Amino acid sequence: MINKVVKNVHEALEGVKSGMTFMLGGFGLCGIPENAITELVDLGIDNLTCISNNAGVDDFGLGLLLQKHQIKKMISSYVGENDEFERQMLSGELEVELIPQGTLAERCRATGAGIPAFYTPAGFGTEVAEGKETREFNGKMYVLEHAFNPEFAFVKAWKGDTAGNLIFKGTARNFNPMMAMAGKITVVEVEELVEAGELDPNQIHIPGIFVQRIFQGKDYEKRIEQRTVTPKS
Amino acid sequence: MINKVVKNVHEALEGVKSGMTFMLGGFGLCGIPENAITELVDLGIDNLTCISNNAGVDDFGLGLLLQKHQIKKMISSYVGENDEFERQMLSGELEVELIPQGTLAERCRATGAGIPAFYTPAGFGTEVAEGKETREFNGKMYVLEHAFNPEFAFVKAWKGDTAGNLIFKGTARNFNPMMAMAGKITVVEVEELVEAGELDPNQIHIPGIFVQRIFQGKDYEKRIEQRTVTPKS
Amino acid sequence: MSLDKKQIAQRIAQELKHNWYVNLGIGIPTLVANYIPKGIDVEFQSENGLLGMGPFPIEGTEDADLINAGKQTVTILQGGSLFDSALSFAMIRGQHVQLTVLGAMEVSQNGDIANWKIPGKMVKGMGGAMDLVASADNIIVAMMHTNRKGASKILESCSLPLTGVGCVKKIVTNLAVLEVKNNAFYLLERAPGVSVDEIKAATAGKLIIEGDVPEMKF
Amino acid sequence: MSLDKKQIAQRIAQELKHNWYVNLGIGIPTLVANYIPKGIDVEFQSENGLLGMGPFPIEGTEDADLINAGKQTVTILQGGSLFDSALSFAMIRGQHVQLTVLGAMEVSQNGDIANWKIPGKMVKGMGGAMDLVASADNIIVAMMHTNRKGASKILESCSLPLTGVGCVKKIVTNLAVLEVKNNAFYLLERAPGVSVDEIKAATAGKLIIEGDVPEMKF
Repeated sequence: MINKVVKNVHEALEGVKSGMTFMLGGFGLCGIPENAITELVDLGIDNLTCISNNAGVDDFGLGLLLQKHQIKKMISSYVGENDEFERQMLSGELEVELIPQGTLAERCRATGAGIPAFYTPAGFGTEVAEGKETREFNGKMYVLEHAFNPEFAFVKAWKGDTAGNLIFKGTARNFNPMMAMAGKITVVEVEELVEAGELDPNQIHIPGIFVQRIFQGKDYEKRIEQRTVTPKS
Repeated sequence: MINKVVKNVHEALEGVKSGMTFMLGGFGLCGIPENAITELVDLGIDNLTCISNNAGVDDFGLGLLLQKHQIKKMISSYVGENDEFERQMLSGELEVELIPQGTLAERCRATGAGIPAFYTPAGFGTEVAEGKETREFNGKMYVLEHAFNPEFAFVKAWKGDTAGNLIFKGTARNFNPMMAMAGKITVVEVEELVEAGELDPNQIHIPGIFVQRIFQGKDYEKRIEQRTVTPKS
Repeated sequence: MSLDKKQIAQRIAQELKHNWYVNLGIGIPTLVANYIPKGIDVEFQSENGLLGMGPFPIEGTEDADLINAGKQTVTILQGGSLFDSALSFAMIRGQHVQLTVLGAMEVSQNGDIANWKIPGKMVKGMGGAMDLVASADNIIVAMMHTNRKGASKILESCSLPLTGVGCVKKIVTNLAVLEVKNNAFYLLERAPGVSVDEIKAATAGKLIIEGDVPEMKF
Repeated sequence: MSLDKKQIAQRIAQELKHNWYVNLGIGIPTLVANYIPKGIDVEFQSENGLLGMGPFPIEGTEDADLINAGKQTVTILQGGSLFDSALSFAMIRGQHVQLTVLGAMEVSQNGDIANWKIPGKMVKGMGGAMDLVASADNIIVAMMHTNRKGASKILESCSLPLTGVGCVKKIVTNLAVLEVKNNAFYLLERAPGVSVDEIKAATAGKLIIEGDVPEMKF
């Protein structure tokens, strides 16, 4: 069994540098790699390109990196919950590339799966397709989209074992599995790290082969962005 | 909750006709839809195009359809365990299209995922790439491969619920999940059919949205092709 | 009298068919879930990775790990399932979702839709909307017929950057139900008490009126 | 003396590195698993959907639902995982598997490999071989240096239909260990007791011999 465990977040992020391209899992604040983000803030590296569906809120998630001006470019599908983001974007300090959410997910998967490019209908006829190859298949128009090339992927899982096998929980799964596949170095933080053999091999969402480093995360806030409830009757 | 249950294999195969294109799950004899195959033999339809990684053995799996000359064309990656297959192929009665296994798997997934075409390195420079578009990405050559268009997909799962959610077991998973995604009509037979809600929603391999019909299978032989064992010491 | 948002949702709910999987966008579309007709089984897909989405959780049981595409805490019904974003959009792109309901800023008579970007204003992104409109066989747009200044949003051609081309089949507004075909808007129903002339006045695109136009029924 | 199949496997096992994921083809490559050097952790990937493949099951415990790519009943080790064929080839195509060992009918000096088809004979198919050779960074071929008639299978160019182009880096035969580079075969090691001249005679492609060629060590 190949052991992927590193001691802590410091070891896990060894090698990250200014100017690199990262993938970060999560949808909104759900399933984000909280420990890795905090460490990136502490490391103070900058000029980062971040591929992440969203950009956090002002004081949480990727918003923490934005506050410190560590991000040069965001590649996302939706970025609308963050005042500082808006300020930096409108002032031209921050470059933003917006990508349809399904295209973003599929490009992450393609990256990990050795597929350099694929065709998708999303965005055909819109400015998203400008400058891209388009093509007809069976009477419908499609856009050619390419894999990414991230140096690190930061992923949050629910449970993981020492061999790097991962299980996600609820909708905190979202982009995490495909990003785990895609990282040249994939760093996973888990809520619960167990011994290899404790997880059912038939129920693993992402096999350890995709994971380079795994560690027991800590102090998860798991902030809720929109607390909507049904009143107790 | 949308209910996908049909009473039996007869109802499940309603609408199959001679000349259609089918996908059939399984790797070797592992995870094949035994009940559907038996019913197809009984229905006696012919001129079928079958997309399946293998073609069974002489007296089991797709070999049963071959014996009755029901198959016009096989689309597979490996077909070498079947004398009748060899005879029909060499005599020109049976058309065979051989596809690299990973390309086959990815083409099945693409079919279900609305991806009309993608690039893969498999087969570049070989006769598999003849007549196909090839293209360089990042200094490496790739071949353009397309989605399929099957009328039915026959899938075998371990457990399934009335909503069509599926869990596979061991290496009987193989091509079954992608074929479940790909069928215009996906017919699933399960070893154990349970009520919706009995399966952990976090541990479902294929959500019911991909499944049109599900039924409780019976009389599984689950034949072993190569019984290799370590003697008891 | 023109419909309020709840009534628009209620009218759209009448379009639901038994055994359909449905993706509801943020805003008015979300409200459609409150008006599912009796005897109709539908399942709601949330593109962040959830099928069989249920109502908001009972106060105190909300789970940070269970949200919808609007980032609201939700529940999952019996028979639901959870999956990653790639599989979620495989469902959408592969046309396994029978109906998409979403809002729009503009719709044109050839079925183009614009709902993600206003030049010069902060652009938040298209989220999953471009995938949804490019893929769905069946798209219903829920929108107000005119903007706050009274200008029509039902146009000959969209002025805003497009989200998708030639994809909208039906529109339910505060004034009318419109079918989009043959490069025109066909007036199918009027909101109760709203006249055909009022709808004509509020529609900038080509409007086709055939025979008597019935009022919506609730 | 030329190596037998077990010895070829044993020599290839010396190439394994700590923490490598390895895919072993059918035949001689499968035997490599029996000779993992001490202190080296490797995991075996079987392309039908299994990582952490273990030895054959104890008689009576075999499971029809747990086989390898050769359709043999196998076991799964602690920390292993099961997955579908698409994810399995995502691992392979995405270069997450560090080493592929497979057999060949012919290898050419530019690294082409032919191992799936003999024109005029029954063609069984390429299985996963084309994906493996097109994707792997690191391919070792296990083969006999010559065919049954004594003709070399180590060639200037392949005569059989190719499985992949320019992909083979290393070959271990019954006679020698060869590195494939610069459009030539570099003789790295001799089988114990086999002379350089014997290897020369058995090699049809361009063979480069630099200095003394050591014998393989076991």
